[in-house]
Amino acid sequence: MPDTAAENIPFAVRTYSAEALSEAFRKMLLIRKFEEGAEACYTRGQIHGTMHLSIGQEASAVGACMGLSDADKITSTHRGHGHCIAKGADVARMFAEFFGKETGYCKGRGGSMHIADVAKGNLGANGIVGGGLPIAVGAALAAKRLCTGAVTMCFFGDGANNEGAFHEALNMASVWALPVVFVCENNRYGMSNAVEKSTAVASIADRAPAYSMPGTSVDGNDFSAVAEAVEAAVSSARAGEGPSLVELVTYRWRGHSKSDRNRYRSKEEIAEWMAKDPLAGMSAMLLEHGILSEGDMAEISASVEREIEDAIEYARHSAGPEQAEITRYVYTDLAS
Amino acid sequence: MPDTAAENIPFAVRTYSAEALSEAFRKMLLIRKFEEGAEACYTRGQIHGTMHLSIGQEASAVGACMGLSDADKITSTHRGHGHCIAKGADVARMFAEFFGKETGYCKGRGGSMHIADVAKGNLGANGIVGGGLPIAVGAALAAKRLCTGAVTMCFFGDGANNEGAFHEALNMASVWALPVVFVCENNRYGMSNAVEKSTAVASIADRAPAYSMPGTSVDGNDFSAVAEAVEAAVSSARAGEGPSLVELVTYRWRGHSKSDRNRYRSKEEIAEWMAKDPLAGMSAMLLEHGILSEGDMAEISASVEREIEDAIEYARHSAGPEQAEITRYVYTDLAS
Amino acid sequence: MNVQADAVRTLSYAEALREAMDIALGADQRVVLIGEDIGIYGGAFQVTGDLVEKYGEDRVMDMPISELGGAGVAVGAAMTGLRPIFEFQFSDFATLAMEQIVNQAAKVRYMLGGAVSVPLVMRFPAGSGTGAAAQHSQSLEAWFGHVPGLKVVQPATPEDAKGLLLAALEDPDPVMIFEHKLLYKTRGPVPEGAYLTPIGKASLRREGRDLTIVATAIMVQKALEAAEVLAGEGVDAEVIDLRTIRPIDRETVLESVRKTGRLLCVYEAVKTLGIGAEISAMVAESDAFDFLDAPIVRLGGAECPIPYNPDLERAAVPQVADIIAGATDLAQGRT
Amino acid sequence: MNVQADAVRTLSYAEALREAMDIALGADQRVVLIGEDIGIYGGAFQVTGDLVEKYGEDRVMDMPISELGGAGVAVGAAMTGLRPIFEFQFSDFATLAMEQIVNQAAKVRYMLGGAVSVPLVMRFPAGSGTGAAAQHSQSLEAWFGHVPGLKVVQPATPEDAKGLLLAALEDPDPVMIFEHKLLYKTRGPVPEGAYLTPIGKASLRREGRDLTIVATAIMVQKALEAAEVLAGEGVDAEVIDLRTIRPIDRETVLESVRKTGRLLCVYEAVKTLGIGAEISAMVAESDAFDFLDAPIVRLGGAECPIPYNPDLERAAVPQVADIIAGATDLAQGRT
Ligand SMILES: Cc1ncc(C[n+]2csc(CCOP(=O)(O)OP(=O)(O)O)c2C)c(N)n1
Ligand SMILES: Cc1ncc(C[n+]2csc(CCOP(=O)(O)OP(=O)(O)O)c2C)c(N)n1
Ligand SMILES: [Mg+2]
Ligand SMILES: [Mg+2]
Repeated sequence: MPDTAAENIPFAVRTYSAEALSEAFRKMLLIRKFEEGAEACYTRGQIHGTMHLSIGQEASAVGACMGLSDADKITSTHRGHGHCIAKGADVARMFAEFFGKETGYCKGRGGSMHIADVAKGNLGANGIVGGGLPIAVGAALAAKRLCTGAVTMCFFGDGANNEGAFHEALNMASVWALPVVFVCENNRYGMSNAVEKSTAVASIADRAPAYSMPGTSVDGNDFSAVAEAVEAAVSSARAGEGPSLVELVTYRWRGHSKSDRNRYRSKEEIAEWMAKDPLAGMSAMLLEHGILSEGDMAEISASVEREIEDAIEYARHSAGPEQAEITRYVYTDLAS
Repeated sequence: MPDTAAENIPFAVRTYSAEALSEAFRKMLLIRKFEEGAEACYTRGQIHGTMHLSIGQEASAVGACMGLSDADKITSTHRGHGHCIAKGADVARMFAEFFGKETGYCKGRGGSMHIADVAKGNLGANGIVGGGLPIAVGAALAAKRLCTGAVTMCFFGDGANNEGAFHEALNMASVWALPVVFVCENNRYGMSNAVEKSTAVASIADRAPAYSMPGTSVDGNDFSAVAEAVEAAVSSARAGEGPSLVELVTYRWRGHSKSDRNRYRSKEEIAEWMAKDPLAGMSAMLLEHGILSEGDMAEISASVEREIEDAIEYARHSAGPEQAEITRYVYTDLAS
Repeated sequence: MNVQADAVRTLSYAEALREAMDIALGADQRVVLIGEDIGIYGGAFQVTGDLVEKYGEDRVMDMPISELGGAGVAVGAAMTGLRPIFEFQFSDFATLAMEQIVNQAAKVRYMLGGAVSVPLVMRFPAGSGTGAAAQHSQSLEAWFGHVPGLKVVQPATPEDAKGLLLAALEDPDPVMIFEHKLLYKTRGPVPEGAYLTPIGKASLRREGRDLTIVATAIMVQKALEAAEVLAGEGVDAEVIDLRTIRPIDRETVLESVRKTGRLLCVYEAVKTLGIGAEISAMVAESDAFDFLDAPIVRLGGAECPIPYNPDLERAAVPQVADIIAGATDLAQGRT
Repeated sequence: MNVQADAVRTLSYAEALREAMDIALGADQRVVLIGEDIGIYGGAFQVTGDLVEKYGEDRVMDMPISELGGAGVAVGAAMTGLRPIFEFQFSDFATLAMEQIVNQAAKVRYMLGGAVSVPLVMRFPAGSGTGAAAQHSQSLEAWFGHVPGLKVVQPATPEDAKGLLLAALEDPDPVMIFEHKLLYKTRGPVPEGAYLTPIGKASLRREGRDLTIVATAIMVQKALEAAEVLAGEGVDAEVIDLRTIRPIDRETVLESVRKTGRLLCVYEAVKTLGIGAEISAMVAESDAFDFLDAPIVRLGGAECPIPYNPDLERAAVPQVADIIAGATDLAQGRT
């Protein structure tokens, strides 16, 4: 459709190459299939502990990371599988971590809540709600002092925005004009607590003026809207103009964790949000603008499924840590 | 001047009886003389430890408490002598506390940083910046649940507004619509750190929208302006309309504590603010509106000076605690 | 409150805690529960369960994720007339509220010369074993044992969970209850109605002549299991459930050590500076020192964060086999 | 960094710390100081002094009053290439930052299987004696001794203050330095230039035959004073300056106890669960147990918050006379 006015073409289509868009689609699908695979392994008892799935939030993770390179950092959350994949992680090493194996990203010591990929700039998920907020500011401070040009993106949830750490982190980032982007994934609930009951403000982005930083709120299920809003914040951070707060309104399809009975929300509400599936939106956009065909997508989908299967196999067949090494990595081994 | 239009008469003169205004003047003067007395005792080595004087902030303490009764609570700060006196404390027991005596408000265990007067509703100064913020919210919660009708007023400084406790406290007070008034005494510095360097917002009151509560900023050295702004907040809290944030812009004449060399601000700045003496403003208003004569004021001043002298004598001659009682009051004595 | 116990039935540890809160909410309008997801969700470990349905959201309050502020709210409410029971979703999150717990709740009574008190109950799901890794599995109770002004209990049975919670509510000072997560589903006899398990009193769970095992929380169950095996091997272990970390029941421990001459302390927390250090030091500086026939042995957690991998996680804290081995060595040690 | 010491002169403890930071700031662009009022004010205890004039506000950063956030910033910066030295204005305010210190700084290396490290130095003015009352006078170091992943030192002399700070900066893991406020103005010889005092090594400050005193921080000076008096009374005390709380120098302590057969632990923190508990337990479970001729005695702080009244404040922590009395009793105790 070469005649369409530019303003009718979504930001993402206007901005990114077909390769980049195809890769973004693949990553979104990879996250979805990864989470489904993890859920299945968990249900089969192959993974222990707990697990916070991000199904329904794929556009937010992938869209937000579009403007980042491996040199840029992210801090992630307990619901961090999507961020990790969006930042370029290898799903085989992720599964290996969930299986508690030595080949995992954390050598089996961290599990889902601490999944990280430092080489790609992911400083780690965090078991503490809000724990990553000041750490992100610190990474941005280091980037500024060391003149690396890197930007740090800090993911956090609507629940985390009521932690004191949120306030302190945003305030410091602003007074020091640091290159950090605060990305709030507002999925309407902190565990069972609805935003309306926990948060004294209609939109999390409305808290940005309290830190004299730009605040925007967009549909977190719309890949292009996410990318547009976050790219702007990343550019401004990179240009030395300081931090921004971007709210991505989205929804988690699954319960908070594996023990959630979903008593705090209705089936209708869940169904309503499932109808706004970010993957469906992404596919439709790519089809409409001729970036990918149905056939391309089927091919990607098949390859993603194979990747997940192989990853699970890799994880299953990897070795676990030696018990004798239980205290290894507590301190840096000064001898080595 | 019976012909003056009502709008030209200050709120305080319109609202309070002559007795109440005279008492307010007396309290402001009492605070000033108390602080000067405490400073002198400290310099003479009669008081040990440290001490944070509120000279220059008398209008803010007394004006803010105008709408409170003994049933209402306050939480105070390290710079809390003024709040304590404004809430009705006996300066003799305050001095006794500073002298570490058994007759002191804290039986000599707390000193200046923990001065309290629970009978009058002062739940205590606090050595932890921001420590009183959530405690005030808790007192407001108790008042609401127990239907006492009491309001809690939470004093805190501009420095404290960057603590996470500020954020958490204001958010909870708002979502639970509690009867609490947050009074920020913005004296331009948190110790040596200027508001402009520490706080990512021009006026602390601008943070109120982040908690969907009213925020106002007034001249904290103008007794009437303080009383007007805070009375409104108190009424709204008492009417069940939830919390407010009131910023009182003021200045401390003395250093942060006794060890301050004032290197972070200029002599000119200090002189400028001393010219805005809240006591002078109060006197002028009372004279202008015929509430008190020069003679009345001289009399009050003489009686205040006597009160301070007597208080210091009382403190000096009181007995200190027994060493054997060092662990008394750690736990409630269940035997007694 | 009726302090007489009636009939006996079996409840889980979580149910026993809930029953205590139910009794308290029913008996005293000043009692409120405050915590994250304790309402409709029923608590992360289903301890509050359906109490919100019975008492409403004003008495069973879901709070924002604001541990420091929430704890402070509980402190302020306790100072001014309420009787809050504050639930930390995991004891690890106490790290966010140390200011209010340690500087305010523990000290305000003292700092104000007795003019106020803080009748606050705090509940802490604690310990490892759920695969939740380093930030959700800590045993931090020893920190609070070091803080005058606090009382700290670690119930090991459903009966004590209920009785200590009710005792904490009767106490005028702040009481912290550390509840081991793996105990929540364990069952045991629990008297009906209200009764108080005394704070500051240890419980002699098993008499024995050869050595004294002082254990806390879930280690009590493990020590009792170990003691059965040891009995078969000719080692007669006395097992003391410490129950209270602060104040410690000195006399019960010393009396046992005077009798057996050998002491093994078992606890899940990191060994260094865990409660076993205090028990050991308390005995070593007492007259019971003269009765010691062998070094005092501590079995505590490994010197590492709790690892995610399940085998490592198990290896990070004492297990029944470790207690058996430790006790056997100790019993055979020099006299 | 040149690890050779040059000439020797006298500096105060605060000056020695400042000199260490000056050397570090000069030698390594990655070093930054972060804290409250450490710039133009020079620090609440004048430790940073005029360093901001020499290195500018980008290297010596005043931060908002945000201890949790500030500590987290330091953690994040340390993870990504800076070498921050973070000053808590009073060690009591660590209560606001326990989350970042304990859940993040201490554990992230382990949780990530060694993929990152946190070369972070934290400084804590600690202890009582300044009349600042309960919330500004605590000795909380034992808490951190209980946390794997942290290293904790307590320099007792100007020389060690400088050497341990420089060693902390060379260390790839988080190191906490507890500085007793009453030591800041004490003077002593301090070598010029850069040198490292090893973390994890105690220092034998005085040799003696009759009993071993293990002391920390300011108690080292008090113990040495007491030892002089004791010598006049015929009691020959050995004095060990523990210097590091985590990891403890086990061998130096055990060796001394094997020699003297008597142990007195002296520390300012609240007695229960203070470092003396660990020292005592460590000895009581070691082979040195067999060399003990008397119970192990601990002299720690009173079981109360630090009171404001100066007489009570003094009575709340061990004084020289208490050490003399304790040592005399111990030396005379049964053999
Ligand atoms: C400090 C802290 N408090 C509580 C928890 C328990 N918890 C884990 S996730 C969560 C909800 C977080 O909500 P939000 O930030 O909105 O993230 P979401 O789960 O919705 O992605 C809670 C309460 C925690 N891990 N850390
Ligand atoms: C949590 C905490 N951090 C730091 C301090 C040290 N301190 C005491 S008062 C103060 C400044 C407080 O500033 P502000 O809130 O503006 O009150 P002001 O002193 O100006 O009245 C600081 C940094 C403290 N007491 N508590
Ligand atoms: Mg959420
Ligand atoms: Mg101020």
